[in-house]
Order: sequence, then C-alpha cells, then structure tokens
Amino acid sequence: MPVQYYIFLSIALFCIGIMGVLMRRNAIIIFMCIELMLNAVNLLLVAFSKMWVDAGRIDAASAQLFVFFVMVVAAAEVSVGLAIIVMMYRNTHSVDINILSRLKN
Amino acid sequence: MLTVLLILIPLITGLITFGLKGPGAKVFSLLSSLATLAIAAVAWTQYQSAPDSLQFTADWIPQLNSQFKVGLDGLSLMLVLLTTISFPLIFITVFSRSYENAGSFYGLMLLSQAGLLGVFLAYDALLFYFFWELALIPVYFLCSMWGGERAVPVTFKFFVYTFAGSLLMLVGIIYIYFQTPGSFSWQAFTSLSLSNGEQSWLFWLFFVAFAIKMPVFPFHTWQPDTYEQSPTPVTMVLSGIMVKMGLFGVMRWLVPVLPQGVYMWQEAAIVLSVIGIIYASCIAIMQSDLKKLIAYSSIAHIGLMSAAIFANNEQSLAGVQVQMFNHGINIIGLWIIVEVIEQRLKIKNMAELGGIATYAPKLAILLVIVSLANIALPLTNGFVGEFLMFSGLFQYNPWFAAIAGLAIILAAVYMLRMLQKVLFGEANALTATTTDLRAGEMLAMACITAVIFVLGVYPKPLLDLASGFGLQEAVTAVIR
Amino acid sequence: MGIDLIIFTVLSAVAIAAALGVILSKNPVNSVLCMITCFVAIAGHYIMLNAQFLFVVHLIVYTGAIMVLFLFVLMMMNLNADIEPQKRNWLKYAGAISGGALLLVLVAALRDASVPAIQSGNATDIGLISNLGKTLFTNYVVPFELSSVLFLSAMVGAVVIGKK
Amino acid sequence: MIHLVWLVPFLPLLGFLINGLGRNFLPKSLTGVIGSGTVLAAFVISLLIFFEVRQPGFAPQVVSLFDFISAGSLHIPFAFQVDQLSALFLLIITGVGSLIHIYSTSYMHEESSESFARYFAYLNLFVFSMLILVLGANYVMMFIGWEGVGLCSYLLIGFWFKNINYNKAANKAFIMNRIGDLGFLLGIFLLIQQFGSVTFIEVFDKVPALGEGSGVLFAIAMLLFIGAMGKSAQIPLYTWLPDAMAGPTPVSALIHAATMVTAGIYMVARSNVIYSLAPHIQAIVAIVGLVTALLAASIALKQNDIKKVLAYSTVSQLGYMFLALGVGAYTAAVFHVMTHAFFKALLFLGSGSVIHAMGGEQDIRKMGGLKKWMPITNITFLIGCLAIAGIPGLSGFFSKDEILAHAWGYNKVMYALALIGALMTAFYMFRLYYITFTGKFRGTHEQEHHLHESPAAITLPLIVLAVLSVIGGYVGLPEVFGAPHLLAEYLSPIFAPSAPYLHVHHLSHGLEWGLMGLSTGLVIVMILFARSKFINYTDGGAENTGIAKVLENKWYVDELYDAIIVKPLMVLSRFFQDVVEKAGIDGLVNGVGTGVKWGGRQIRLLQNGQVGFYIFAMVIGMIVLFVISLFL
Amino acid sequence: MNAIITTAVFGIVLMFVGLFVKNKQQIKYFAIAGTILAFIANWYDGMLAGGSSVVLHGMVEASSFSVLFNGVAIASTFLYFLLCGSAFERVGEDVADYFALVFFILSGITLTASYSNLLMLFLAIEIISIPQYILAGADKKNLKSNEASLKYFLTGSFTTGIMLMGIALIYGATGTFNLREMGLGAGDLSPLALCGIILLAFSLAFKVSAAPFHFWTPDVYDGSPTVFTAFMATVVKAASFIAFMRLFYVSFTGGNLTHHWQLIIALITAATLLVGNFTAVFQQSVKRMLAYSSIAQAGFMLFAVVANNETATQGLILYAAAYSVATIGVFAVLLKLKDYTFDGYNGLARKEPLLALVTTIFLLSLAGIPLTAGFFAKYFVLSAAVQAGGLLWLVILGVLCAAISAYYYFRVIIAMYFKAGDAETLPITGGFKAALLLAAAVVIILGVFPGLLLQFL
Repeated sequence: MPVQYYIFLSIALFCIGIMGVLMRRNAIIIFMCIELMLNAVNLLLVAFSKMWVDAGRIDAASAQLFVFFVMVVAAAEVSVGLAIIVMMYRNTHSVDINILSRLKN
Repeated sequence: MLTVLLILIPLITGLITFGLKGPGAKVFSLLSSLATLAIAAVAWTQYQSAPDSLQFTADWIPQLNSQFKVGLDGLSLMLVLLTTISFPLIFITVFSRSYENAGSFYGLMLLSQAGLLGVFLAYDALLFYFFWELALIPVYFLCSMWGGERAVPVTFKFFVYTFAGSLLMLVGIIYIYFQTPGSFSWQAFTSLSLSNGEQSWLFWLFFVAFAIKMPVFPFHTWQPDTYEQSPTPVTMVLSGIMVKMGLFGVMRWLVPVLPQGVYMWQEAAIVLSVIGIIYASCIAIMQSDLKKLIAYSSIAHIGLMSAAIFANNEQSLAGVQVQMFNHGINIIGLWIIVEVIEQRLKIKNMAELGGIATYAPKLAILLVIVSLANIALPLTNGFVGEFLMFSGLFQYNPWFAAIAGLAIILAAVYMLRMLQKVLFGEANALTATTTDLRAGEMLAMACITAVIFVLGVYPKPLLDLASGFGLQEAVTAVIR
Repeated sequence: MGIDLIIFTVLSAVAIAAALGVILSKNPVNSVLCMITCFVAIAGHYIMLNAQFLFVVHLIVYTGAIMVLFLFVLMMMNLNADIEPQKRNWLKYAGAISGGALLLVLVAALRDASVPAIQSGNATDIGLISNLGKTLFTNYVVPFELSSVLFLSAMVGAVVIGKK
Repeated sequence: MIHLVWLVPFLPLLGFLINGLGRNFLPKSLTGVIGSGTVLAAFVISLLIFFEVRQPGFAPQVVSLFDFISAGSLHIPFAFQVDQLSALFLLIITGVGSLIHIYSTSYMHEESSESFARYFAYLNLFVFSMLILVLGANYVMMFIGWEGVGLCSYLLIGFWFKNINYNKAANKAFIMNRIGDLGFLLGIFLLIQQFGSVTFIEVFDKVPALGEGSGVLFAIAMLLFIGAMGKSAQIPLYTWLPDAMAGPTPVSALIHAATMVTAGIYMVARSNVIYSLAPHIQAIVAIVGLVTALLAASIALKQNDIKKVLAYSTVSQLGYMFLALGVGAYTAAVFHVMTHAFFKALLFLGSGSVIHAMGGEQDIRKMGGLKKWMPITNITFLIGCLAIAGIPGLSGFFSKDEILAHAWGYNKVMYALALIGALMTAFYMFRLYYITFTGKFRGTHEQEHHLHESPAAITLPLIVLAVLSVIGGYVGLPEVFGAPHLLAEYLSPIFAPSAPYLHVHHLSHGLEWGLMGLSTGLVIVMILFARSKFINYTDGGAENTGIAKVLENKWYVDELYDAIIVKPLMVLSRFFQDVVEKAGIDGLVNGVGTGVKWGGRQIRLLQNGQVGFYIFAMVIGMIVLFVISLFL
Repeated sequence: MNAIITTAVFGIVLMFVGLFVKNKQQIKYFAIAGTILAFIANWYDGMLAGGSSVVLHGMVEASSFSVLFNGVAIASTFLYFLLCGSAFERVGEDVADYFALVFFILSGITLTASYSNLLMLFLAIEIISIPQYILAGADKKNLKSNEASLKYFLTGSFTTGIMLMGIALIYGATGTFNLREMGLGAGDLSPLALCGIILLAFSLAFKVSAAPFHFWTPDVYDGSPTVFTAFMATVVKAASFIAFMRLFYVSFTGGNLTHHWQLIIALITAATLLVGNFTAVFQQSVKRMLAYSSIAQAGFMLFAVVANNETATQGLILYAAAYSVATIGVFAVLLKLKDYTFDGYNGLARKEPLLALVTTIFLLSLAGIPLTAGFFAKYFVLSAAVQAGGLLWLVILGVLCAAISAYYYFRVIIAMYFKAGDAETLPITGGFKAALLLAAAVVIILGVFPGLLLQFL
C-alpha cells in the first residue's frame, strides 16, 4: 500500500485542525484542534517508521519514540494550556479568544 | 607614533574634559588643542625630512584582518593642519563665553576633533568608516544640546541623512573587502582592479555618502538649517572642517579605488556640482539671514571643489587641496564675525542690521577682508585655489568652467550685498550699540587675517603639500 | 482490493468525519466526543502500522487522560451550551478557505513524492515495548531525562498559574 | 636700477600699511606726507628706470621675485617685466598719482584724521595695485593688479560709507568689473590650455605659430577684450563709470580718468601680437570703441552734473583709444592714454576745485561766472577743454588726430563717425566751460559769499597738469611735421612683433594736412557755436523733450539692464529658494520621513489585537510563501 | 552537558530556596550564584571539548560554538539577574518559582546551540516555550498579562504543530532525525524534504518573531510583566536564532540545497525589516517600541540565517551578545521608570545623568553606531550577506532600515537630553548603577575589539 495514502490522510487531518483553529473562537476547541494537528503528525510519523522498517532501516524505532515524546510534550502543553485558559476564564468569565484584545497596534 | 598621538590626545583629553567644570574645561581643552597643534607642526617637519616615519600600523580585529593603520601624505597633512589650527582658533573665539555644563561641551568638541583627525589619517577602510561616524556623533549632541530653538529636529535630520549615506558607503566597503585578499588596507583596495560594471554601481554607493557630507546638490538640504541652528563654534567645525571629510573621502577612497567608476561618472558628478554652484549662489543672493547666506555660499564653494576633484587633472586637484585649507580658514573667520554680531545684537537678519562700520571699525575691516578672501580676490588665500580649480575645470571642459565661473560674479553680488547691508549705511538704534571685537576674538581674527595674506601672496607651502598627494598617480589612474 | 486497504479506508473515513465533527459541531461537548472518536480511529491505524505500544499509550494518554481533562474543564466552566457568538462569519469562511488552500498546496507538493511503499504483510516487532524500551534508555536517554525538566516546568507553571 | 623695480610698487604698499594701521594715531600732516611721499619716491625711481629703458636697444627685463603658483606642469612666477611700455605707464601712474596725492592733502582736509588716513591708505593701495598691473610679467600678475585696482575703486567709490547710494554705486562698479574679469580669467585659462604658460614673453613667442586668424586666437582675444570692456568702461559694461563719480573728486581724477580705466588699453596694447593676428576681433574692438565714443559723447551733451559730463567724456575718450587699438594704431592709443591722463586729470581736478569752492555743489546750472573768483582754476580748466577738444598745438590735438588719421586709413565711415564724436566732444566741453565759468552766478548767496580760489596744494597740480596738457603732445608729432615721432620710436620694440600682420595705409601728406584742417576748422566752429549758446546761460528750467530727454536719461541704458538682467536674476533666485529648494528637494527629503511614518501607521492596523486574526495571517503567509517557493 | 545539568538542577534548587528563604530580595543572590556556577560549568565543558566537538548518542554535541554561545547566554542571564532580579517580586509572590522557570528556560537555551537531533531541537524549543507561557501570564490578576499569555500559548502551540509536521516530513524523506546523517544536500531534493524544510523555517521564524509570523510579539512583550519581557526579548530570542541558524547551517546545506530555501528566508527577512522598523516609528510606549525594535533586530539577525556561512555564525554570536546586553540594559532602566511612554524619559539626563548616559550607549548600540558592539554585530551579518552573494538588494534594504531605526532609538535620547520634564524614577541603588556601567563597558569594549569575543570561536 503506497505511503502516500497515509501522507494525504494525515495532511487532511492536519489541515482540518488548522481550519478548526481558524474557524472557532472558543479557546478550548481551538486547543483541541491543535491537539488534532499533533495527532496527524503522530500518525504520519508512525507511517513513516513502518515505511522505513519495510525499507530495511534498523533504527526506525526512533520515529515511534519521537511520537512518544510528542505525546509527552502534548501532555505538558495541555496542563499548562488548560491552566491558562482557566485563569483567563476566572478573570473574564469567557473563553472567547476575541474577548481579550486590549493589546493592539 | 606621532600620527597616533594626533588622535589620542584629543580623544583622551576629551574624555577627561567631561569631568571638568566651566573655566577649567575651557582652559584645558584650549591647551589640549594647542598640544595637538604642536604635534601636527612636528609632523609637518617630519614629513619634509622623513615622510615614511609617519606611518603606523597595529593589529585591530584579527578576525577581519583589519588593522589600526594610520599615515600621513600631503593631502591628509594639509587637512590635519587645518583641523589642528582651527580648533584653537575656535576655542579662543568663544573663550569669553560660558556654556552651560561646559565640560560636556568642550569634551564633545575634542571628541569630534579626534574623529576628524582619525578620518584624515586612516589608511584602513574599516577604520576610516569608524572615525567617519565617530566624528558625527559628538556633533549631533553638540548641535542638539546647545543649538537654537529648532535645533533638535534639524540636527536629527542632518544625522539620519548622513548616517544613511555612510551606511551605503559601508556596504560598498564590505563588497570591495570581499574582492580583496581579505584586507581593508588602502593599498589592498587601490591595487584591486574591479570590473567596470562593479565600479559603476560601487561608485554611487561611495559618492552618495560623500556627496551628502560635502554637501553637493541635491543632497544639501540638511546644511543651511543645520548651520543656522547649531551653536556657532560647532558651525565652524561643520563648515570649516567636516565638509572637507566628503572631499577628502573622494580623493582618498573614491578616485584611487574606483578609477573606472570615476571615469564613467565624472561628467555626471561635475554637472551636479556645477548646477549646485549656480543654484546655491542664486539662493544666497536672496537670503536675508546672515548665517543662511554664508551656508549657501559655502555650498557654492564646495560645489566648485567637488567639480574640480572630478575634473581630475593636476591643476584642479592641487587647487582643491589648497582650497580645502583656505576655505576652512576663511569660513571660520566669517563665522567668528557672525558670532560676534549675533552675540552683541541678538539678530542675524540683515534687514535689521547696518551701519556697524561706524561703531565697530575693526570688525568691519576684518569682515571686509574675510569676505574678499571668500570671493577669491587675488593676493588673498582664496585666489590661488579657485584659480587652479577653475583652470583645471577649464581644461576638462571650457563650458563647465564658463558656467561655474558665473559664480565669481554672483559671489561678488551676494557678499558685497551682505557687507553693504551689515556694515554700511546709517546705523539704526540697535546697531549703534555695537561694541568692537574683544581681545580673544581679535587674536583669532588676527591669526586668520595673517594666514589669508601670507598664503595669498606665498601659497608655495600649501602647493608643496598638495603635490605630496601624488597628483600624477591620481590623474593617470583615471585616464587608464 | 485487499483487506488492509478496506480497513484503512474505513478508519480514515471515520477519522476525517470525526475531525470535521470536532470543528463543526456547535456544542463543545460534542466536539470532545468527536475528538475521542477520531483518536480511536487513529489508534486503529497504529495497530495496522505495528505500533502496538503507541496504540496503548495513545489510548491511555489522549483518549484517557487528555480528552477527559478537556471534558472536565468544559464541565467545570459548564460550557456545554454554545457560547460562541455567531457574528463575523467571514472569518469562519476565510479560515475554511485558507485551510483548504493549504491542504491543496501540500497535496500538490507531495503528490509525486517518490518514497518506498508499506508492505502490509510483514509484521515487524519494533513497535513492541521491549524494543522501544531498549532504544529509549540507551540512545534516547538524554531526551528522556530532559523531558523531566519539561514536565517539571509544566508542573510548576500549572501550579503558579492555577492556584488562586 | 632695474633690479630695484620692486621698490616702485613696494613703496606705495608701505604707505598703505603705515597709514592703514596707524590711522587712529597718525596726525593728518604726517599721513599726507607719507601718502604723497611714497608715491613721489616711486615716481623718482620710475624716472630713473625710464631713463635706463629709453636707451636704444634696451631689451625687456624680467625681475622674478618668487614662485607664486606651481601645480604640475604649470608655473607662474611672481615676476615683474620692465620694458618700454611698462616704464611709460609707470611714469604716468606715479607722476599723475603723486600730483593727485598732493592735491588730495588739501582737498580731503575736512575729513577726520582717521578717515583722512583711510583715504590715503586706499589711494596708496590703488597705486600699488596699478603698478602691479602694469609691471606684471605674466597675465596672472596683471590679473592680480587688475582685481586690485577694482577693489580700490570699490573702496574709494564707497569711501563715504554712510551714504548707502555711494555703496550701491561701489557695488555696481565692482560687479560690472567682475563680469569683465570672468572673461579675462577664461582668457587666461585658454592661454594655459594652449601654451601651458601665461608669461608674456613665452606666450608671444608661441602665438605666431598658431597662424593668423586661428579660432583659438579669436577666442583668446575676445575673452581678454571682454575683460578690457569691463575695466575700461566700454559698451556694454560702461554704466558703472558715471556712477563711480560718487567717490571723492581726486579719486575720479586718478582712477576713473587717468589710470585705472586705461588698464584695458594697456592690456590690449600689451597683447598686441594676439590682436594683430585676430583681425576680426580687432574690427570688433574698433567698432565697440567707436560706438562707445559716440554714445557717451551724445549723453555728455545733456548732463548737468559737472563730474558726470567729465565721466561720460572719459568713456568717450576711452572709446577713441579702443578705436585706435582696433585699427592697429597701438602707438596712437598709448599716446592718447598719456595725453588723456594729463588733460582729463586736469579737468577733474579743476572741477574738484570748483566743487570745493561751491561747497560740494556739482550741478553746473547752479554755477556760472566763476572765472572772476577763481582765475587759476579757470585758466587751467580752459586749457584742459582746449586740449580735449583738439585745438592744434595742444596735446589732445596730436593724439586724437593720429587716431583719426589711422581711422581714415582703416575705414572712411569710421573716420566720419569718429570726427562727429570729436565735434560733440568739443561742444559739450565748452558747454560745460561756459556754463560754469562765464555768465552770472546762479548759486545761493552764502555759496557766492565764500567763493574763493583754492589753496596752492590744489592749484599747483592744476598748473603742472595744464603745462603737461599743452606740451604733452610734442612727444608724438605727426611725420608731416617732419619732426620725429619720439613716442613711436620709443615704443617700437613693443609693437614690432605685430608689425608684419598690420596693413597700415600711409596717407599722402596732402590728405593728412586736409584732414587736420577739416577737423580743426569744424572744432573751432563747434566751440564758437557753444560759446554763442551758453556764454550767458540762464537756467530756463525748461523740461527737455524728445531726443534731448533720452540723452538726459542716458538712453535709458540703466533701466534696460535692470529690466533684462537684475530683475530676472532676482526672480530666478526667488524661484530657486521658494519652489525648488523648499517645495522640491527638501520636500522630497522630508517626504521620505513622512512616508515612513504613514507606512507605520498603516502596518500597525494589522496588529488588531485578535489572536484569531494573527493565526489567520500566519496561515496566509505560509500559503503565499509555499506557493512562491514551490511553484515559482 | 554540565551547563545543561547545572542550570536544570538550579531550577529545582531555587524552587526549594523559595520554601526556606523568606526575604524575597535575597533569592536573587542564589540565582546569581547559579548563573556563575553554570558559567564555570560551561567553561569546563569548553575545556573538555578543547576545540573538538563531543557528541552524545547523536543527541547533543558540545563544540566551541555551543560553548561560546552558552557562555554568552549565561553571562547575559547573569547580567539580567543583576539588573532586573530585584524587580521579580513586583510581579507576584512566587518569586522563587519565577527564578526556577528562568533557569529551566536557560537549560533549554543551552541546548539550542548544541542539539544535533531534531528531537532535541523540538524538546529545546518546548522547554524554552512552555515556561514562557507561564511567565507571560505570571501577573494573574492583570488582564493584559492574561491576554499575553493566552496569545503566546495559542500561537506557540499552533506553531509546534507546524514544526512537528516539518520534522515528520523530513524524517519521511531521510529516515533519520540526526542532523549530521540527513545528507539532504546529496542528490536531488525530495518534495517531502523541501516541504519539511519550509515548514521548519516557518515555525522557527515564528519563534524568532519574523514577519509574517511576528504578530504575537508586540502584544506578548507588551502585555507580559516587563521584567520577563526583558528576558524573553533578549536571551530567549537569541537562543531561538542560534537554533534556527544551527539547523540550516548544519543540515540544510550542501549541493544547491541553499537556493531552495534562501529566497523565502530572504523575503521573510525583508518583510521583517520593513514591518519592524516602520511600525516601531509609530509607537508611543517605549516598552512597545522595544517590542517592535526586537522584530527589527530579528530582521538583521535573519541576515545570518540567509547568508548561511562562517561569517554569519560569528556575526550571530556577536549579535546575540551585543543585542542581549544592550536590550537588557535598556529594559533595566525602563523598569526603574514610572511612566513607560516616551514622555516618561523627559529630562532624565538632568535627574539621573548616569542612567541617561548608559541608556544612550545601549540605544546607540542597538542603532548600530560605531564604537558600540551593535555596529560590529550589524557589520558581520551584513558582510556575511554580501559574501553570500546575490543578496545585495537585501543588504541595501537593510542599511536603509538601519537608518530608519535610528529614528525611534533617538527619540528616547532626545527625550532624555533635549526635552524638559522630570522623569519619575524608583529609588536607584549604587550597585545597580555599577552593574549598568559594567554592561555599558561591555558594549563599548566589544564595540572597539570584537575580537575579544570571537577569538573563542
């Protein structure tokens, strides 16, 4: 099965994530879409690792470990990100990203 | 070593002066400038006996193979003498005056002197650029802090203008540097043979920088306002010495390094200069402000000098060098008088002046003398330079010389008009109160007058220096 | 058309549909649920690509932890109702269009990428926890240790920001 | 003696320095002594030099003091050249000069001692410059003196600097001279370009190589002549001279009649080779001279200011000299310079004496019948008038007649016009004389009350000059008299080089006698006509009309120049200043700054504070850059 | 390696210091000590490496370059603590944690010069970013701070996605994450790799706030507590640049690979220069002006990335040092002022001549006037671009923008010296002045003898 399929699939997911980021104004949803982008990347990495394994590379595990680290970072980001969103919600009672636009020009 | 001292003395003393208070700073800076003058005199004698002993080289930035390389030839020695003579004169003139936080004032003055001397002495392109800016910064602060009411914006315009120009030059320097075997030294630059195409556009990078500094039409608009707004001592530095930086740059760095470029564009450069001469003279006729009148007349003179440089033959080049010196002396003399008038009467609008000659004969006579030197009357120092420059320009193209020659007439028109409006006629209530020159001013003017006549009758010393610049090489380089 | 291709197609369809659901559904809670579905589909892909360990971690970390966390936050703020104002729609469309444009560009760029294919047949064991563990604690020990710094800072940060 | 020639200019310079620096504490008497003494001493030395030079077979000697300018291949020494021509001019300058100095000691006596000293300083400086001019061994030296005399005339015209009009006149004089000087300078440059030298001897040696009628020579000759026009007040640059009468009268006598204005003639005579080789330019010189002579004379007919009349007569006489040069009669020109120096100085000094007596009054309509108060002045003035009118036996007759004769030889029409000019001269001079000295006094009573003959210091120079005006002509008797033309012989070495190129038509004796008789007769008729018209002149106060009005207003030339030169220049400079400078260039420069500010204000609007938009912008940027890098 | 460990450990240490040391002012001394130790450790690294480069599992390699940059970064941080350390407690009560986070960032920064694996790059960037999100929002009650934090976080994590996609594509093309083993230069370039490179360029361009990915910068720098802005805008930005440069210089070169990405980087550079300089001209608040000026400076540092040669690396190190020191100094003075607008500086020269003087020196350095380090920084990057060839249009644009930049820097100088008014300042200690003088001295010395720094390369 050509790896292009996986490339296209993950790019599709990736771009859907971007669309979400652009279209929504709810900070949490936007954040979720970012996670979706990360997962698209993960999928692509796994596909590539499989590809290189079949091509006979030995250290192909590195890609899967990379995915592992991505998850780690994602988790860390989520904790911080949600903390920030909560803080914002405390102060503004809203998660609409456009509420906060004092800083401009 | 002497050459290094020439830079170090004003630099160090300048930094010290910042710490001093009013009178102390005054005296100290005067002494320092005199010391520099003495060194310059020694250097002159050395130049006649053993010119090679004046070169000095030390490592500076090994990574760039850029060296602290200074030296003296006829041209730089001439300008060094001009600088070192001018500063004591300036200090003497303003000796009776007291500036607020004089320490900084005199400190900055000395720093700018160091920068100027560095520019004239540098034989390393990067070093040259370095001093080029170093000379500019103190002047910026001097003008803004002690200048007239519009000084801050005007000076800032001047600063940005020249800064932009010099940055273009920096690009040019960098480009050439990468063509050399990794060296900034003047010899490396000149021994290079760049393609015509390169020289053609590199020429403009350098020319614009120098043209702004001189200033040559149409890059001159910063100049009248700056001269008008700056404190007169600074104006003296600006118009007497700093404009020479541009001319010096052309002679030292443009003509020898980019002879083909010069050959390609000399016509254009001369046309600009000649236009500038006539243009500035015409405007000078209209000026009612004393300082602006002198500013525009200075533009006209500089225009002639740059035209002569680009005409590029032995006579014109010799004339330019002589004129660089003499123009500096004369215009400083003019500014001294203007300073006196402005100090006494608090006005520089010629319409309100008049009849001063009756009440301040010394001032009147000296102003007449300096003005006549400024319009290049024979047997004043102004004549020799202009004669040679015009002659050189004539050899290049008679019509340019003829057109530029109209400046001789126009110069007479506006200078005499100025004399008439300021000195002659019946005095009004204000000018009747004019008091004559004080000792310090008198001393400075006496020196200047002496220079005017001595060099006017016997210009040989200057001409010898000028020939020390190696006219032949410069000319042949371009003809090649 | 082989079984693997069929599975791939199905999973992909589900994933994309769910992803679209995430960004289109008005109610945030639905979005989260769609997200979970999407993740599960992706996990399926992991199995197909012999990444067993990642399959597990993915389910646990994402579906289990992260998404629940999201859900929890949503509940806490009781944002289940749609709070997003519907004005300034042009930004929505602009976003959709530009995202689509990016998709087109990338597809066009990667269309003719010459890369080796995937043999669905041979099952490798690199995805197994033992192999990954070996590599992780030999070659990848440095990043592993450093990720601790990352976590630490995240932890500190969460506390600093989070506490009243 | 020759080697001491530097003393000649140096002594006046010394006087200038002493008087100039000591002006505040030197007593008037001492100042006068120094001022006159130095010039007198110079005169003595000049005499000695002259006697040395007039030895037959004397070759020009160059006394080089030091190297003035040397750049590359160009070398210009600071050198004096002593030869027949310069020696002659030395005599004229120092001689007339010292007389006028003496005259001035009394004339300027009312001045404060400070300005008295200033006056003599200037006067000495003038003599110095004039001597440099005639002694210079190359064109640059000549130019030095050239500008120097211009400066002195500027200083002396504006001597009473409190009067702004005098300053305006001074400026006018200086600037008009500068116009000429530019021509002179360009001529020098062309010489340098052609011959690589400006030394007379070298240049004149090389000139013939170019051959007769070469374009370069025309250019050189024309440019030099432009210089001469300025200095010697020829059309179109003559209008400054009448205004220059603002200066003290002795100054007018010395500078604006006897010496400075003849510098142009000196220059052309000096460069006679060049001109002889450029016949077309010579024709132009002749024509310009002639027209100037007629125009000035016609203006002089209707002037009422005693000095103005003399001024225009000077212009007219200078015209004659150029006519002479133009027709190749160099000797005649120099001859006329000399005689004119005598009688015109005499006339000016006489008028000065009159003005002195009239307490500063210059309008002849307010005078009249002065002869009974001031006999000496009257007699000397009359002699002057007769001399200038060209009555046989007086100096003017010989010089002018020589010019006319050559004009005849050159072109009959020119002769006719020149003759008419001569008649006008006779008429206006005697109009002046009769109105001033005969009839009854028309001035105020207190003027009448202290009318008196001037003191000896004034009358003595008058007498000396009167004598000279009478006998001065006998150095150049026409050959029809059979006597030798001393001056011609004396100057022949100077003009020898150009002899081969001149086509001198020798007139038959009969014709020459006829011409002499004709001119003399007509002149006498004119004088009688003037006598009948003005001997009992009463100021009718009738407004002039028609041509008379035009003449009284000097053909409106000043107005013309004002309209075609001064005003346009003012307009142009105003345009430069207000439009080009402010709106154009500076506007552009400031425009850049404004443009940057404006751009900043626009770009900042992108920063609208909404993070959604930021990400959107980022994505757009990504797409664009992707497209550029992948598909372009 | 030791430097990384020391900094990470000190992060933890400071967290505990917070528990035991009650006087919050004293905590900064521990931090300063930490930087000193880290500096020594880094020096030791240098000794170990001894010119050659030590590679660790293909993850980290300590070379003279990395050691030098780490030295610069740590020294700048030291200066930062010295000058701004006392201002931490004005932000909030968790002073110790702030210091700890700064140290964590520092450990990330020490990686940026030494990573040799895309994974390490990713981790380094994240270690740097995540604490910054928090520091930006440290002033919890302040809505501006919240906004800054949120904006930074959303855009930042979005860019993380982009970067990961890039890495993934490159892996797809090469099958490795190791910078040295990719060998992209050899053979013709696969579209995967090209897209990957471009996406990585975008994400790093975001981190260094280059247009059109700069939008977060002004708002974040403006909204964050000033004391943290001072750190983000200087050391962190320099580190991001080092990462950027290192990635492209080490692995995206060879063959004609450079030409594939040079154009877009050049375009990004041009856009950054224009946006930064033009917009900075307009600003009224000095703090925000500095934010835009940091964009403008980024434009100049990008020259190094575009040129991508030896001179460029030297230039970037020099630029990092010059820019960090100068900007930290300016911010330190800004922190002492009550009013952050330009008018807040009016008449500072009369009230506090020393502060005015050093600020002037720093601003001149930022404007790139000779005699200050800024000049040689600009000189090196520009000459690198000239050397690279074909970029003269960019260089000309650059110098013109430099001329523009003089405008807004000099506005401050004009306010301090030539405008009347008395600038409200907080009490200023002698030590602070001494530290400022030290910084100014560094700027001047590097401005006359840049060789002193570069000799270590």
